[in-house]
Amino acid sequence: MNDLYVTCEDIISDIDFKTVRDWKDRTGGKAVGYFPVYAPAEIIHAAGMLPVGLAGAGDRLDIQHADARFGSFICSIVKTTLELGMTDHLAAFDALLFTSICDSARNLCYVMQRNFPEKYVDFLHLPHNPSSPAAAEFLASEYRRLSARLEELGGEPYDEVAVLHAIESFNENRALTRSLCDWRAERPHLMKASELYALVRAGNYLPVEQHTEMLVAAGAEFEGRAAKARDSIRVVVEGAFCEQPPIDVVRIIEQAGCYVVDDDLTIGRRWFTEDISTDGDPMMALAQAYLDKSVYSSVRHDFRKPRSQGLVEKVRNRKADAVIMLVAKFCEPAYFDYVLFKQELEKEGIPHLLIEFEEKLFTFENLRMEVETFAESLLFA
Amino acid sequence: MVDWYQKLAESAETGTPPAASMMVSGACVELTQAFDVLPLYPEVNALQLAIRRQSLEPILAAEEFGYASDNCAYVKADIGAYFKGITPTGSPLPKPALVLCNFVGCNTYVKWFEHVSVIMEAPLYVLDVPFLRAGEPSADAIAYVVRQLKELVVKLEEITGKQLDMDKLREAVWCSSQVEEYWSKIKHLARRSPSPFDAYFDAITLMGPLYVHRATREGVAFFKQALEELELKAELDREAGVRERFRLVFEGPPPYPHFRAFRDMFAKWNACAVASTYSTVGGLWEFGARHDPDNPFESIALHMIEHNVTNRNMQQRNEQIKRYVEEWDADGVIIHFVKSCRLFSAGQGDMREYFSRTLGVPTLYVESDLADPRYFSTAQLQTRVDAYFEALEMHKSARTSAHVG
Amino acid sequence: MTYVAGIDVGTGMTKAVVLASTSRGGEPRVVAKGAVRTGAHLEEAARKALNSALEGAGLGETDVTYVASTGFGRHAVGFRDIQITEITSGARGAFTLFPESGFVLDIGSQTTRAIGLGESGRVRNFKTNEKCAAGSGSFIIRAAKYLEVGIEDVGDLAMKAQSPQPISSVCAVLAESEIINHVSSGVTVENILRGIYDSLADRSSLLLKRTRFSGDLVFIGGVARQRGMIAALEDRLRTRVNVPKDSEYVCALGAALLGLRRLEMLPGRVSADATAGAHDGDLAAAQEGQPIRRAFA
Amino acid sequence: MRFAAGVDVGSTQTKAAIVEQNAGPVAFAIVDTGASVTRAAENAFNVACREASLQPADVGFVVGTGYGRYKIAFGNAQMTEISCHARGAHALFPNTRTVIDMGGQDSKAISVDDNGHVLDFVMNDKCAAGTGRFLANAAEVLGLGLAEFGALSAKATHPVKITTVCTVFVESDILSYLALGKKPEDIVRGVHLAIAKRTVSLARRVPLEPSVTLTGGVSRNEGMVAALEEVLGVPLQVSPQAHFAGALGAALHALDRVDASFESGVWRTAV
Ligand SMILES: Nc1ncnc2c1ncn2[C@@H]1O[C@H](COP(=O)(O)OP(=O)(O)O)[C@@H](O)[C@H]1O
Ligand SMILES: Nc1ncnc2c1ncn2[C@@H]1O[C@H](COP(=O)(O)OP(=O)(O)O)[C@@H](O)[C@H]1O
Ligand code: SF4
Ligand code: SF4
Ligand code: SF4
Repeated sequence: MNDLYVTCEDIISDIDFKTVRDWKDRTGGKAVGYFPVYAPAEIIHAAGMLPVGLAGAGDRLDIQHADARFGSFICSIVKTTLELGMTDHLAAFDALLFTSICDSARNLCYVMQRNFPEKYVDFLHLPHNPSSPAAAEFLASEYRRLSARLEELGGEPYDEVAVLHAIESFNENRALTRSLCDWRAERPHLMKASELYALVRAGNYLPVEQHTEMLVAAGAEFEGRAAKARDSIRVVVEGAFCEQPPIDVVRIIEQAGCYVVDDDLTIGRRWFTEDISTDGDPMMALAQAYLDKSVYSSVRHDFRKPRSQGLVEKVRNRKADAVIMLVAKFCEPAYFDYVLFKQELEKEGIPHLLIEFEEKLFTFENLRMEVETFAESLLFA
Repeated sequence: MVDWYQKLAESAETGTPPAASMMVSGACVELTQAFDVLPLYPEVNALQLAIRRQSLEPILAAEEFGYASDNCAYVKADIGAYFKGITPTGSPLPKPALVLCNFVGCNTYVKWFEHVSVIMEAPLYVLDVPFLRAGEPSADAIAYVVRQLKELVVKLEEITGKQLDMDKLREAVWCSSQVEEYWSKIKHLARRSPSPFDAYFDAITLMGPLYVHRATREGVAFFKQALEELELKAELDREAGVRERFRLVFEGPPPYPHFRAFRDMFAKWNACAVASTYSTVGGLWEFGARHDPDNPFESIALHMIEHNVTNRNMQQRNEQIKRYVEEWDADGVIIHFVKSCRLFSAGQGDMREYFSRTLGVPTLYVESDLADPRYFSTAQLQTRVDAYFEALEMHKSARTSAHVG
Repeated sequence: MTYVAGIDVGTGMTKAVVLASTSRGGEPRVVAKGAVRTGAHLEEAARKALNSALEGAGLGETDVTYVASTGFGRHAVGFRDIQITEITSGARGAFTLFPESGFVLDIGSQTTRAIGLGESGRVRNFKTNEKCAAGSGSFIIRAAKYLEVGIEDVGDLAMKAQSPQPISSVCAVLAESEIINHVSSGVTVENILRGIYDSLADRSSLLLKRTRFSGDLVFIGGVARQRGMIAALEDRLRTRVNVPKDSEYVCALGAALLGLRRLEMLPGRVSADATAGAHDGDLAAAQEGQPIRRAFA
Repeated sequence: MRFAAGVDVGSTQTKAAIVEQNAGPVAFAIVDTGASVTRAAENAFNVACREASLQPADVGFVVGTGYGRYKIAFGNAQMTEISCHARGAHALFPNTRTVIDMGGQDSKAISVDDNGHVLDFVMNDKCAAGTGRFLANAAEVLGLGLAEFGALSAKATHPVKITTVCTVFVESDILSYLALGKKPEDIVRGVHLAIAKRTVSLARRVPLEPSVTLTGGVSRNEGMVAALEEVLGVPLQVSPQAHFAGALGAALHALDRVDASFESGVWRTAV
């Protein structure tokens, strides 16, 4: 696993996208980057292209240009992603895809469009009103539009069978990911949260089949591990669904005496709670799955069930003691959800801690102190 | 506006007529009007609190409740005021019978209305409007919105116990189309020099009635009169030889808690806003779009998708400003970055780049906030504004002398 | 007698408190306190602070059975037995001194923290200022410097203010020119200082409110030495502000108390009552120490 | 009258310049701003007059600039430091297209045309992070004078990474690095690089075209000049009078006014 883990960490911290360039060289195909939470990767895959989840640049890139375009009070991932573009790190991508997660991300889409006219840059409107019977039809029409644009870009023509195959491949990948997460929640002392995080996130940059193989290998390796459980509190980490914290933040949370038994890091790779149907019109199946089988998320609007209830269920199911709200600085969807989460957690008597991070953080003293204090407050109780 | 607050107070006391919370931008007020449901605009409340310098207390109350200092201050002002029992005029506001989130572009709307519905325990309906990507909305997008509008009709029928009266709806849509015509003419008056009308600082006094009374006969009469008065003023100004030194286009909402101070910084230089994007939040009509009484549902849908600035993308906003600069003959662009509002402000630096560098239009970029009084620094803003005009002045005189020479 | 030390390695000062506990049980007693400037070498500062405390009591480092470190440099103290964050230790220290208060405000050189207490001094929730040092102790130090007032005197001077002059800038650095402006327009030093305290009190009360503040509070950290700040807080919060004597030692005290508790849970580490009697009377008395509440009142 | 003056009342230091028609600058003066802005302005102006062997009454027009410009009792007009730095930098180096001004509590970047007229400008936000004051503070923590501090930077071999540009927090950053045994020169260089990156990122908001001229007090810090050049990737023009650029620009603007055009409308009179 160590090797595998190092490989994963290399992949996720590589802002030159070597895996993507290698894949393009090997296959002659095109690459589509999507801004980070969720995109219908199946459709991109079926068009013979490589879907890649973009997640900013962490602390590996000094921001020299993007601050001037986005200014203060805007989250870091928006700026580092633009900076990647302006420093030619996104040259491998033929298309960039954004979705309706938040206003900053949406505006980034059009700033990208203006600055990189040679790329196909598009915005998918994922419905905010899943209770309307019209939503699925509309979303399927969005997906068909995307598919047609990819074809224009030189992708394989739309083929129902290819999309169904893609759905199967991603279903398999997601099912494995889900089971690894479940396994770890039972035995957090055998698999570090940082390991699982790197392993899952690596899928953002690899062809799905290759990543699936990786997950299989990792699963076998974990099964063979043995170690003594530590006296730690079990926490759910919530709020870093888009901009990703430096991996050291995840490590520090664990070092400070917390087992992270569930989280929403790279949530897009675990977006569906069950397999997407492979019957009938695949575009409709994808749309229906988005509306009815998605995880709750601060950037998916579904008023049929409060998200705060989803969080409480997660805490209960994972037998967690507490919640750490790990929120990217200036991430407005997370800030807003914190308000309702907080009320609900307090009502349910679940302790929580709010901490903010930036992807480019590289000293962690304050953060460490806050998490340690939090763990102490539960341990010394 | 006063009688609107009065009606709201009545509704708060008697429960009739029922009120529905809505967002200003892309509001389907024609539909609520057809049911005699009162529109209740949390944004207008937040704005009123801010301009009356009453926003800080509710903002702090909301922060105590858990909102971040970087959340949209409109939301905090509105929700904090509810906690504190503060209303802009002091008279009570009704509990909404329906929290109608007409989502147009701003994701904060969705969170805001969700919170309003949870905190006030009022039913929520989210009317999802696809963002305007291409120049025109797709047939799928229009169909999606129309179907939701019809779902909304059912909700309104339940709330009011009335059936939809198509004639009443057509009447409301007709009124809107008239108001839009007058409003558009007012906007076009600013193309004259000197402009009789400041499309930023003065516009806000007309924007309230535009949201509240658009779909009514009173609204039509009000805007007709406003147009006449401004036409008269234009004549008088011209005869009096009123001096107008600079013509500007404003982008972004104003800093309401310091509205006077900000306005004075420009007034001192005899500068006039001849156009602004903010005044198109309620609707973008100066380029010809109107509601259509013959197609009430489709035209309401089109208004929501296409004809308001918040549902249009950055590139389209750039084009809108560019047209203002050219057709309204402006000397420069002022970009007011508002920390609360990422819908407007995220990426405004790139917009600045587009205007100043790509198009060579003198552009000033300043930062503050639309409701939180803590982010306004008079001295620093004054320096920036003065420096901008000093530069503009030199340009103009250099240009004139070049012409003379 | 068993000696336990708590050492608080702060960004400005390093403080040590030594507690004595007898195997007979009962309340531990405060034997000594000591402080040094932190400077660049954190471990050395910790050692010096400890020794300066021990000296007065005629004890040596080897007499100390257990060391709990806290403060921003807590991980740098190589000879510690346990490290505890300054929030946990500040809460414990404050709770021990004022068990009736539910809240703690700690203002140090660069940080301001509000802590809500749970049962038995446990941290229920807390808020800290992040990223921006606006409104902490060094703000006052700077202001005192431009106004040419000694840091020991600023607090009392502010009490004389007649019409406090508010400071709008939150930044310690930018406030400087504002202060200079006030001076040049003839505002008295007292009024400026009180204005500074008022604005600091505003910021602190914001943090406190985020911990759902109600009732009264314990104010600790170096800034709690300044009477002007206490008055400004009482004014703003309309409540009693409890301030222990030697307020900057409270985190060190809390760490020592928590250290003692850990130690009691470790079998075999508590030494027998051996050292007493080996010294003369005065020292023995010193080594017996004072009850905690008396040492901090 | 042949003489005009500019007085730049900065947060730290007040600078004055006197220029003569058809001859250029004849005197400069600098005094600490201290507690009274008004007095500092008078002092600087009087020192400059003495330097030029003039009586204050010989000076036909005085333009005040800098953050204390409205407090100058004897000034005839005020202009912003942006217009003045642009003009001053252009006078020092006529080929200037971009001016970076780094003063005590703010930094700005100005794009100018070939007459020294402002085309575009940006200033840093409401925070002293990364300004001259930040440097002065860092120097103090290390126990160095400003001149030494700037010079030491050149000796660095492994510059440290400074995480904060907050003027107050940098103290603990520096202390932790000293605790880790880092060499002062590497820390100093780290400080300079951190500010340089911040400044360049600000400056990129205007068209950053060569030639770039650095003005303001920080231009006297050679470590900062080197760090800026490294991050920018282009050489900077730094005049020995760079600290006076604002005052010089103000004086030149004043001179225009002595000349002629009271009615040109370009000028605002005292408010
Ligand atoms: N003798 C004193 N009188 C008044 N204030 C003091 C005194 N000593 C320190 N302070 C204040 O306390 C602050 C340091 O507080 P402290 O709690 O020791 O901070 P830290 O733990 O971060 O080093 C100083 O910045 C200063 O404002
Ligand atoms: N001799 C010097 N060597 C290095 N830096 C200096 C020197 N003199 C001044 N400075 C720097 O210049 C800054 C003041 O710049 P200045 O342009 O005068 O600012 P202001 O106009 O705000 O007073 C100081 O904070 C300091 O960092
Ligand atoms: S981190 Fe939050 S604010 Fe930033 S792009 Fe992602 S969802 Fe939007
Ligand atoms: S973010 Fe902007 S558009 Fe959205 S609610 Fe706030 S002020 Fe209005
Ligand atoms: S405002 Fe002042 S104290 Fe705060 S970060 Fe900026 S420089 Fe530091």
